[in-house]
Amino acid sequence: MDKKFEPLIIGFTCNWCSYRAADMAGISREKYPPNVRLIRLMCSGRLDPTFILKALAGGADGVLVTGCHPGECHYLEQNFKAARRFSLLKRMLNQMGIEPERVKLVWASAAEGVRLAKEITTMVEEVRALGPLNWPGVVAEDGNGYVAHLAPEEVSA
Amino acid sequence: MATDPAAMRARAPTFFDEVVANTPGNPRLEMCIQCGTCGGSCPSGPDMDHTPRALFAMIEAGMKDAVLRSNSPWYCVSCYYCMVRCPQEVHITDLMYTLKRMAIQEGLYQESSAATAPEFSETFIDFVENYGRSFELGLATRYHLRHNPMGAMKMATSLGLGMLRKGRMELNPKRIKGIAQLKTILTKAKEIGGAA
Amino acid sequence: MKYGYYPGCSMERNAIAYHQSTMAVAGALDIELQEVEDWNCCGATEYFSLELLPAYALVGRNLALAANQSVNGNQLIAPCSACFLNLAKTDHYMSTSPDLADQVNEALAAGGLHYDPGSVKVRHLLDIVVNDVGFPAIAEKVTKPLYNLRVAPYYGCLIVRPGTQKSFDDPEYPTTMDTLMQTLGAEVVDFPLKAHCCGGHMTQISENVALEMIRRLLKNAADYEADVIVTLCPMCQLNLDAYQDSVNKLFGTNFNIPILYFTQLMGLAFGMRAVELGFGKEFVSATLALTKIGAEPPPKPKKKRPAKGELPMPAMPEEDNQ
Amino acid sequence: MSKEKIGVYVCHCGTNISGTVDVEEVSKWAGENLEKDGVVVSRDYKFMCSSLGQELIEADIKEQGLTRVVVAACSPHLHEQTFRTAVKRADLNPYLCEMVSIREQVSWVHTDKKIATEKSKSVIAGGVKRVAFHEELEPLQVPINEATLVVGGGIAGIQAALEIADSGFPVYMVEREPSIGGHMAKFDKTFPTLDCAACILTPKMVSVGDHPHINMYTYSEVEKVDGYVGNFTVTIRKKARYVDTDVCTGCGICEEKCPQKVIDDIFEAGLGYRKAVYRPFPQAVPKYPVIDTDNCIYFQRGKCKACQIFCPTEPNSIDFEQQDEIIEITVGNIILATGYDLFDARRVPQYGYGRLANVFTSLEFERMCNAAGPTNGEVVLRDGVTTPEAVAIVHCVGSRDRNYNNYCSVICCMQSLKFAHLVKERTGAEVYNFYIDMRTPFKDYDEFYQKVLEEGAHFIRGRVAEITDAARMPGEEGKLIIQAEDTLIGKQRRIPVDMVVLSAGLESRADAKEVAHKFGISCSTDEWFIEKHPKLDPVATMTEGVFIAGACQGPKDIPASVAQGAAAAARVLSRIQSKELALEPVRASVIEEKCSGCRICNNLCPFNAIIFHEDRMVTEINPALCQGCGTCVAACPSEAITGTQFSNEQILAQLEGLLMLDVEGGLVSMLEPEMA
Repeated sequence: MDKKFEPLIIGFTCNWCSYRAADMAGISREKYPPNVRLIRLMCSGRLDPTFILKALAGGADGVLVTGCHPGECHYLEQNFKAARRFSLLKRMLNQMGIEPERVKLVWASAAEGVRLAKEITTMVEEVRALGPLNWPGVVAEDGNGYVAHLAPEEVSA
Repeated sequence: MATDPAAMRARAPTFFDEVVANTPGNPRLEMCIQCGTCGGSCPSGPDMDHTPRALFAMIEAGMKDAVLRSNSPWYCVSCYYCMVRCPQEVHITDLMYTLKRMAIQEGLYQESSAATAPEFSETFIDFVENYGRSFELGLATRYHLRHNPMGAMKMATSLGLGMLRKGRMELNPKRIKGIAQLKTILTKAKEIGGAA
Repeated sequence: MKYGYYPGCSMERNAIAYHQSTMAVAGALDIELQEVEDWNCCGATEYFSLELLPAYALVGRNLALAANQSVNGNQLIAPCSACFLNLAKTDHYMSTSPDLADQVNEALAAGGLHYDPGSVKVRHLLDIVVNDVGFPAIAEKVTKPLYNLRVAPYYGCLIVRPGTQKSFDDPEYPTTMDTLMQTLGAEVVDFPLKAHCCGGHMTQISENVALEMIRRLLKNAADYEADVIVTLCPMCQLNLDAYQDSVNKLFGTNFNIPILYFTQLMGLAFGMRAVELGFGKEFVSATLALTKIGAEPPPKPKKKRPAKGELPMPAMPEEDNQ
Repeated sequence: MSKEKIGVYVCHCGTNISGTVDVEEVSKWAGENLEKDGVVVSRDYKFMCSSLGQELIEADIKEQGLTRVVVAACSPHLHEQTFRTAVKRADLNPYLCEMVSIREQVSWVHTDKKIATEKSKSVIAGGVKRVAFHEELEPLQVPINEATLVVGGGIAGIQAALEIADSGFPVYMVEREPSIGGHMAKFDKTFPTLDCAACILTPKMVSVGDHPHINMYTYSEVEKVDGYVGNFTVTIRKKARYVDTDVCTGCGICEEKCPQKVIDDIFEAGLGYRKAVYRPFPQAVPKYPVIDTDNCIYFQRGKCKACQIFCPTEPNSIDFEQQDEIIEITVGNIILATGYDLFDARRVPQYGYGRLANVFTSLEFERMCNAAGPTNGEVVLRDGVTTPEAVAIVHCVGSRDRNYNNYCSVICCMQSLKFAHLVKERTGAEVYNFYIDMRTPFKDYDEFYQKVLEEGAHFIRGRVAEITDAARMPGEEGKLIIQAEDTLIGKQRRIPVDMVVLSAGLESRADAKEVAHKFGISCSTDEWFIEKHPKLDPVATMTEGVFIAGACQGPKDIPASVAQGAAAAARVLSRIQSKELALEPVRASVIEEKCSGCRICNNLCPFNAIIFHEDRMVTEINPALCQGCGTCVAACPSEAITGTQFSNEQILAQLEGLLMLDVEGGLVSMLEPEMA
């Protein structure tokens, strides 16, 4: 029998809320699947949409973006900006035929370790159900073709 | 590790597990903190041999026989006071229904002091299954003749006659048109079985 | 306003008064009730004690039939609290536990039926009257106010509990029927046991246990000098009315409190004739109590100034927003 | 091939990590597979944070000339400082050290050892690739303004203010009510010692009032907070008292003469009356009254002025024209001590509060016991005369209940024991305590329980189901009946009493969320303020320069609140005395050559750190104002803005490392993407 597909998920966390939520989950020994790997930012506002594209391009099957609840941003209102960018990016990914479940935005306060663990668990299940993203297949032949038609300003890179 | 779900699933199902498995939704039985709000709220609490709280502790302790022999579930009038007041949101009333069903399956209820309750339910449902409607007169007479002729006399005399005289009781049962359909549905349901 | 209507077994006979008065009042308030075609019994509190799935399937058939009729956003009225709960509860548990829903539907399929959880909105008649019709509209219809009639509003259990769907009134201390009765001009007495249990089927299983529960309710109403107890459930009415005599015999009491349906009192206040409203079907006759209804509203009891040293009572929410 | 020489250090954390992660395997793997990324040494050690562990790192830096360090252990929020300091000791810039979490994010949350080990490898790979892009940084030094703002004049705030002021630094205290004192000022006795609250509190209140270094704004609220640690600008609204405090002598004649009696819901908890012009209580600090315009006859109907007419001062102290004042102050640190609200017992209808006259809340009862209270300390029924013969005390009202508050309110058990004692002492009545669990930890608390047992109070283990006046059997008429299961005998009991006291729980302030937002801190789901670390940093918050003390952080009794007040003060004092505070050098800056002047970033900064130079058509970022969120960095289309410690290169490099291995540890097969 073939073994079941294990999705790889990159999580971007905010230093003030969700990263601490992850700490909290650890401290309270909340179990969640090991398929997620976290990157710490100072704020969800720091999240450059191309990070998400590069994650997907680099082999991630899904990306979880987390930040402080609306109105609770450590930098007052930057998570709103993150949210706006996010919805834009989602539309773009949609047009490229990437299932919406693969990229998710979740608010988690420093106190919500349990919640974060639950969100991660559900997302892993959802993405597992979708199967591998295998990005390069989706995009143009040449190695960085995706960059060309996704994020124009990256062409130089 | 205790927190390992796999490890938890590993052990053989206990009486506790059975009770939970036979209750729809998540009854949150494991959350009981033995505060007694249920036993204090219950209108028939004084007549129960064990208060709901005590029953839950006994379930936890695996005292299957004692629990299923208890009269408590049969004294439950399903007023749901316990359920709305429970500080832990344990689905107490639902659990009482579960215990009744399990007691019947295990044939243990005769020994509870409310032994006639299941018979009442059965007689009631008997009419429902055959007519699609309940039938008070039939229910009253048939059930009481079987269980307490005195009661039957009373039904037949004071109350029963009263009901008839007031035109508040049918003489013959009503049967719904789709009784055949209903029967197939119920038979199917029975064969699928009670688990949910 | 048009609604699906699930009368339930009691309405046909033992609660005939409830049925008649409901029809009369519904007409007056232009509530159109479309009865569910060939509905069956809801299983009362009995079926769930015997078998789980058949119990849900039994109710499931009614929900399926109601959904097929699709009246006014599938709003289904049940006048009987037990029916109301069983319909609402089945819908709730089918919604919250999918495998139960699947099994119920597998059973229904055998009868060529199917029910999508959540598609029928089950509501109790009182909910419709106080929330959809509303007190102002009812006040307009009142031609013969029930001045001087002291009413104990009795809600019983299953209309406000367990509140699987967001209950429209408080599960511990409901007040909507109180307000309804005041709208009709009646004098509402405090009735602490207003949401306590009438004994349900206990009358059949352990009569004395039931009689004690009934006694508590009657005593409490009597202590507050209520002329009548008004109910919204056939089972409550039956227990308090038909067993009042047995209570008196067993406890040597002499309660004589008529047990009426709220729809009967609405009808009276709307100026309808008692016979159209099923009066006379009750065991404890309401005739005497009804003679108390006066033409003039009772004088407003004026707020007495607190006695020397008396401590103030905490303000209740409704007083707050006055 | 990286030019850096990187050392990797994997911590066992006893068995905390090594229990679920094969650390030897991980460090071996890093040594062998991350060579081309510059790893020259990789070690594992039992406790990296121990001095031996740190010395291990220092030695390698010195002997092997490491240029970068990666520590794989617990969360950086715990030990980042520790390892940076270690690195610094070895004369390497502390910011060239990167910490990755394989405890909170791996060993504690996963169970499969194989998978957890593989994940740890990827996490370390991420750290290694990231650290290569770290640059030498110096911490930002911000000067600390000596003044401190204390919000809330309850016992916690008072303690904090006095500690700071006594060491000679200025304090501003803002209190919403007309007097400081908070809840404690309402109490009669305090557990477990039973000393009188007023006797121990009022001296402290007075010294706050007189203190040369404390500037008190009562009947005032904070409107707005700007700036950041070391230099906050706080806007305060001083509500009009309609009393000129420069001339008022606090003689109290206005209060005497005022014809308008009002129920006092705040200080008397609704059990007593005050006038429309009033001082909450005789020992109020400050001593000046306020006019409550909602109830003042003059303000409502335009005539009366009794207070003004009878005011003996020259000039007259009553000033109906007085307006709110807006005051702006600058402070270096802020301590929030905003306290709690009492759970509203009316939310539990089955307990009858508000319907049944002789059901009282704990605060009402406190006032009743207080010699200066509405009954002069007599325990009587609502009629004000009858002494109860039996009293029930109900624990956990609104607490430990998913229908209301899911947490334990901490003080209720001891408070209830205190009530039991007071009832016994003052009436000799029978006392019944209904409890779920007796919780009497802390010094001398359980001894107090013993004392109350000796006094003959009854204890029934069972949560009260309902309180009713509906008599069921003889002996119940005219009484309040407590219905509960006595769980220790497994029977339902109905106990008739004359009086019921509800030990209502503690709740966060109704406006806690607003306040938290105003000061830039966060609230738990129950809306208590969140501390920086639940054990190791209980009075600091995640916002530098904002501290919390007392019940605003969670239910707390007096000793605990005082301790936190003092603790918060100590934290602030150390800040003030060091005159400067080192901040994380996380800042954004603009590379002028790259800036196209598109101005996309210009309106993104809530701290107004971004300035645009019309002349040169370029944007500049003021490092003093920048807080380092990085939103502008992410926004810049020409990558002209960079953020220290969170540059694109660093983040993308870490991403690349994290994606090196798949979940089972196989290499992620991928067309070579354009990674940094």
